Amino acid sequence: MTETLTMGRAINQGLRCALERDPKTLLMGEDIGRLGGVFRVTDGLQKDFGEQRVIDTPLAESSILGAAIGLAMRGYRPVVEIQFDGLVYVAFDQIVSQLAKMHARSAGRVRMPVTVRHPYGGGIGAVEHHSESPEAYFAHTAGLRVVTPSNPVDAFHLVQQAIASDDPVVFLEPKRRYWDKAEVDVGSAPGLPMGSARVVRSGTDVTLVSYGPMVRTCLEAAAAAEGDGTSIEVVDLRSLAPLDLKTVIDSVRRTGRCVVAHEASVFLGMSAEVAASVTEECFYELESPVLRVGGFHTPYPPSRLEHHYLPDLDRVLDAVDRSLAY
Amino acid sequence: MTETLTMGRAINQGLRCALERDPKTLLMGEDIGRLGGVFRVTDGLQKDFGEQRVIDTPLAESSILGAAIGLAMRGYRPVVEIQFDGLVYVAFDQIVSQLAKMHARSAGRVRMPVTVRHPYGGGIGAVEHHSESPEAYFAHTAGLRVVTPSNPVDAFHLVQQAIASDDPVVFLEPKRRYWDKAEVDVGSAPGLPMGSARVVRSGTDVTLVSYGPMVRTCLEAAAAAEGDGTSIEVVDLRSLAPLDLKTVIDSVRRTGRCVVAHEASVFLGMSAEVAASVTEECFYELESPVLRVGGFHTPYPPSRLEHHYLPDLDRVLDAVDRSLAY
Amino acid sequence: MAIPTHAVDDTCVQLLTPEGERVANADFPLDVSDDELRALYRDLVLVRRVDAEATALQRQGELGLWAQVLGQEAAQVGAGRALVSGDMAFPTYREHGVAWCRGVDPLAVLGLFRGTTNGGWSPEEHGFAHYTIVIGDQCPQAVGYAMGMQHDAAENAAMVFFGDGASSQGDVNESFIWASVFNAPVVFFCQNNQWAISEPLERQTRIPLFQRAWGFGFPGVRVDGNDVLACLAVSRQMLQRAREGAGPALIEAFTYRMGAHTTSDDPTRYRLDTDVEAWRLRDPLERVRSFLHKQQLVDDAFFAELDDESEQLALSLRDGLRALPDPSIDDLFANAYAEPHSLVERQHDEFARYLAGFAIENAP
Amino acid sequence: MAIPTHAVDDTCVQLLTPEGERVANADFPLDVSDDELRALYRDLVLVRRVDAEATALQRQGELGLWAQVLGQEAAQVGAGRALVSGDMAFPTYREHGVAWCRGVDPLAVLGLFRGTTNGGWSPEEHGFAHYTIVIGDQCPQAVGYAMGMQHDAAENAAMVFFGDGASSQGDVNESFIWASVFNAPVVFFCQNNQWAISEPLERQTRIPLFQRAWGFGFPGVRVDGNDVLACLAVSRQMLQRAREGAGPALIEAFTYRMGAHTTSDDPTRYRLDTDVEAWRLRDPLERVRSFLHKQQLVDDAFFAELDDESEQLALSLRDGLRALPDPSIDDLFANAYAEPHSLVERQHDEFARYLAGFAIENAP
Ligand SMILES: Cc1ncc(C[n+]2csc(CCOP(=O)(O)OP(=O)(O)O)c2C)c(N)n1
Ligand SMILES: Cc1ncc(C[n+]2csc(CCOP(=O)(O)OP(=O)(O)O)c2C)c(N)n1
Ligand SMILES: [Mg+2]
Ligand SMILES: [Mg+2]
Repeated sequence: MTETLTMGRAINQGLRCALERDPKTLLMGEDIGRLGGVFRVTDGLQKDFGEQRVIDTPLAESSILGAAIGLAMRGYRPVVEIQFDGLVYVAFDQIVSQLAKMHARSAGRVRMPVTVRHPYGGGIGAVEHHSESPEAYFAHTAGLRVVTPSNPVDAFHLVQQAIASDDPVVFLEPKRRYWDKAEVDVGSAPGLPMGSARVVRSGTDVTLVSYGPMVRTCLEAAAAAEGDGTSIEVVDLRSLAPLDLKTVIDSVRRTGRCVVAHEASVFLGMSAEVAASVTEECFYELESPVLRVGGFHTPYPPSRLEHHYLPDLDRVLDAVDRSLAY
Repeated sequence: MTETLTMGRAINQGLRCALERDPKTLLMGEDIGRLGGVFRVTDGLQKDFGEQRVIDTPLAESSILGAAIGLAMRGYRPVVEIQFDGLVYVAFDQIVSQLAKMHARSAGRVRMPVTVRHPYGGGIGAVEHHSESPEAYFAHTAGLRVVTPSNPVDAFHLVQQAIASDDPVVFLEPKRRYWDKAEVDVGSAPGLPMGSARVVRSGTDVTLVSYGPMVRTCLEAAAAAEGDGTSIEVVDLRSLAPLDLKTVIDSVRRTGRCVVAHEASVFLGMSAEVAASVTEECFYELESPVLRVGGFHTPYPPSRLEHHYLPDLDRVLDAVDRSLAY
Repeated sequence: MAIPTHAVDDTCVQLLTPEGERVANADFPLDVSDDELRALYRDLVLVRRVDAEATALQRQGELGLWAQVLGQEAAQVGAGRALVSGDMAFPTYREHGVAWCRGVDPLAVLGLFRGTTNGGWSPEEHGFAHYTIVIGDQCPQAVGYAMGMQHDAAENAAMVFFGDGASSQGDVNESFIWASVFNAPVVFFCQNNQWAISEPLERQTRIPLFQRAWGFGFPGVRVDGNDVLACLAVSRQMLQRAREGAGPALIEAFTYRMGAHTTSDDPTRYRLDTDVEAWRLRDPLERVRSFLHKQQLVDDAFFAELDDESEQLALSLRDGLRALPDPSIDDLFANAYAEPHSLVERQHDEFARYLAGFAIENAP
Repeated sequence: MAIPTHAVDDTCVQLLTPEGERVANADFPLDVSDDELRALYRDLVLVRRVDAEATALQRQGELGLWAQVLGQEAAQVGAGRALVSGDMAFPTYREHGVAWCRGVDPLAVLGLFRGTTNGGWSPEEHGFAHYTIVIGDQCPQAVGYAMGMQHDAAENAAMVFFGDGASSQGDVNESFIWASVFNAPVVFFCQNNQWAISEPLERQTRIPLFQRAWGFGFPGVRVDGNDVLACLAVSRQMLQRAREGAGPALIEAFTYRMGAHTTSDDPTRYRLDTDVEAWRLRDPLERVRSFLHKQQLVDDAFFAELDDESEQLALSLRDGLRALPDPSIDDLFANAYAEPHSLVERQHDEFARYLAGFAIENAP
């Protein structure tokens, strides 16, 4: 059952499996029906599952979340799409005050098996608000889980795991990797539980931690560094909340050095948390401080400047070099 | 001109000075007029400055921010109150997508001298959504500044500095310290610029970093530790974005140890950023990893449990002890 | 930025005058038995008693806060008794009367204000969602729930409560759109008590609130919110309409908040005693009492028994409240997520160890 | 969750028929000189030309994206020309026609879609705020700005543009409330082009959109959005009303999006070509052209000159666009904050050093 799928198609297949598996699973969002979503991630699903299960909603994100919460209370398992990263803030209150808190509020009586999907990150030459990386907001929010795939295989499995979870999961899709291809065995079981990280390349000199869109950049950096005789181990976090610290720490204990890379502003970005907890756990093993590579503390720039804003292979390697130079 | 003021009154006086100084300064919010705000922070201001300058708004936080942005474009200097921490998420989009980005978007043509004030933190036995600590969301957001006073004197000056700033400033008021008193010289100039931290107690063994409501707790912890022969230096951050790293680092260089305490979830809380950057800057000086004390990764509990959720003197000292034991 | 004044149109559906006279309304006929009438009165009295008792308990320091329902009992009992099994109510933080009608233990409600819980009952079991404190958030949720009912082909409806102040929230207005576009079986029940804390109605609208519905394409009705019969009749009809697939409706129950916003509030700062006095003449209980009396549907024994029941209830609340167990830290960790969560587990372990450390330190 | 169908009420203010016949409307008289008529036609032609050129430039890879205004020129020129100096317009991302009327260099607009800027003009100088991409966010801002005008006792008004889809956003509805409650001098101009990307109007409302205003207590008017004269007349009147203190109004310009949502969109997935064809017969330019012709207000030279001007404009756009400088990283750091910011300064320094490192590495 192996197929060559882009990440976009892999998510599409994952959604299809979820819709087939559980009649309580519903999709909601703007333009997800006939159009199949602006990135075609829901392509064909309304045709096959009907307008009752793949629902085009009014243009109101706060209510998309609110309605999903109500549907979840009614026993449904809603999967909502927010069209772009920068549009999710409109729904922030329903996510933070309601979705994340309902299970605790009700002392476990009310479950919120809601998946919030949206593309994130830059690099596609988009207009303002279409290249944001809001993951830290969600990861900081108790009550939510946050996952993000870096490749089609993980995308296929993770989206299904997110939907199957009885907790609310923010599923972040690295939009500039939607077109990355891989062989996906759509019949296979997921290789790892949803909350785990994965060592995607082994190495001995430094641990390079990343997730989502930056994993490929990090792998490319590792490949380039190999030529210079530097052996980089790359860890794909996959789950941002909770973090699979064990996998990261095991790696850092081996390499003694750690660099974390992401697109979001480093100030209070995921790398701050990774740095703080890795340092706490590996204080005596670290040969150099955990270094962070990421976005600047400026609003995302106009797209003609994004190549400077987004950490690229060179900036990642610069940090690796600085780490090694300690 | 020295008066004994509670923090609430000190902010009130600061607002009064700002209204007197600049006719373009406006106050907007729910119940800030006749009622003087639910904590009476705006008490008497509508009476003295009129309904045109101290404006009770419809119950719609997103529009409070939106209207403030429009007024700022028109040359006003709006100071908005959000009644409680947990209600600010409704306005999150206008804050993150508009307020924070307008200056960059307009290449500096449009300034956003907007102050967003709201009480935050727990400890007053409040109902759900009334004890939140959302500072990390704002601090992570490029384009915003975030400040918070820990005492009446700072409160009086900081609120005026926030209003005078041509950047948007989130001014967080530690609600359980509203009733703390101090002598405030309402005629004096601020002792420090808005962006700076302050060593509020000198010590030699460990640097204890905090802000807002937890500063008093940390000072109490330091006093208690003195008896046991431990000398704690306490740093009040005052500004959460940007951080005055220099003051923190200077202190850590001296003590070699650092503990950071706040109410918010430690996971991606301010302490993660402090830990990550202090470690990067003081890697060779640190005798132990930066330790973090803060809220658990659970929604804020019902108030009968908040004494367990909020880090208290004992939990702070426990972290100090662990830091010293390394 | 002066606010234009406007005359409030206060024509509204009324079936029982403040003087206790039954009046007919062709649009909203109400068939109600004597037993039902007595039961409604009992509800009103007991809801008021719960409210008074909670207010007193707050003053004694047993509750952190209390949001009084005083004056709004008829609106809530009328609406609450119009709901049937399988319907779902979505309250704000003041729907103690609806909670009562839905069979929620008043103690569970008091627990919220004591701080022993943020929830406290099963929404499913009672057809009564949790109190919602962030103004308006419950409205899109109610629509979603109603969409689920529609999807299930259930002949039920959702009813969502909110205040005059809440009518200004984006989420509330979005929910009007969704309800209309999806023709969802949801009834919007707005208790216009004329104040949002210190802000008068004029700060939220310049036309009567029920007319808001006109802008969204579904019916809006104003009902005398101090008239339990009118509230019952209008709610029944609108709920039935929704259950039958005719879509949403907005009911504005025109009433008055006789108490403070909450026990933390000081209404003398912003409103006149004379206003409160004027509304006291329209008390929701008095008119039913006087009607029952005039119609000779009750005797002294009825009132005596009700007094007794009310005393018992108050007593059980006082005792029950003090006996309410504090929540446990273990529950806090256990309930954050439905499934295992490595970070929360680690924090739980660490905190347990930390607490155990004290135990050891304090050991003899 | 089936959606009820409803008949769209399409009665609306019209002053010029699709056939180019002038019709009278007692409520919205319009006094317009021959010069003005010619100027309006010129606006329409040049706005269309900018749009066509930008679409072509996007196809050539010079723009990342383009949101076509095709079909909505009359709505925008009518509204845009009703604005006077001191008024302030708050656009979405598609108001190229309004931008034109406000004297914004079309190149500045193209820069947004090329990615050289997120702003590109001075709102104050042009009375034209920046494009707003998050749907609806500009509406409360416009109300705030209008409150400022009121505060300044300026005899001006704000006009805020949004789409049919946007009418579902909470912020848009909140802005109706604020405008009404504060009686703010703001005119809401909704271009109902019947689509929000792939979603038809029925997904946002089940009654005509101009009626939304009825729920908020101010006037709502539907105007033929393809009739520049009607749009001008209605906008003028509503703006003047607002300037004089009579408060807000909602104008629904009923029109049709002839193009794709943006150049990234594929409308064949969700709509019928025949719909587009039907609307082509109501083209906003044709009817003015035919009117000018019939009335002999223009001659061939007029059209020839306009063709020339249009060519020149296109040429200057093409050349200008390619010459637009890319933004600089220094600007990025410099513009994040108005005042010095230690973190941004540090990052700027570090990045400059990092870049300098390459220069050294690459030095001969
Ligand atoms: C989003 C939000 N903003 C503000 C508040 C604070 N607040 C609590 S109740 C209230 C007034 C509500 O008025 P209304 O909707 O009329 O209900 P009532 O209290 O009169 O029953 C306010 C402003 C809140 N809880 N949520
Ligand atoms: C809050 C928000 N949600 C979603 C989007 C994505 N989006 C961009 S345009 C659009 C449709 C807007 O439709 P309408 O308001 O009718 O304006 P039109 O494009 O037809 O001019 C959508 C959904 C957005 N930009 N902002
Ligand atoms: Mg009210
Ligand atoms: Mg549209």
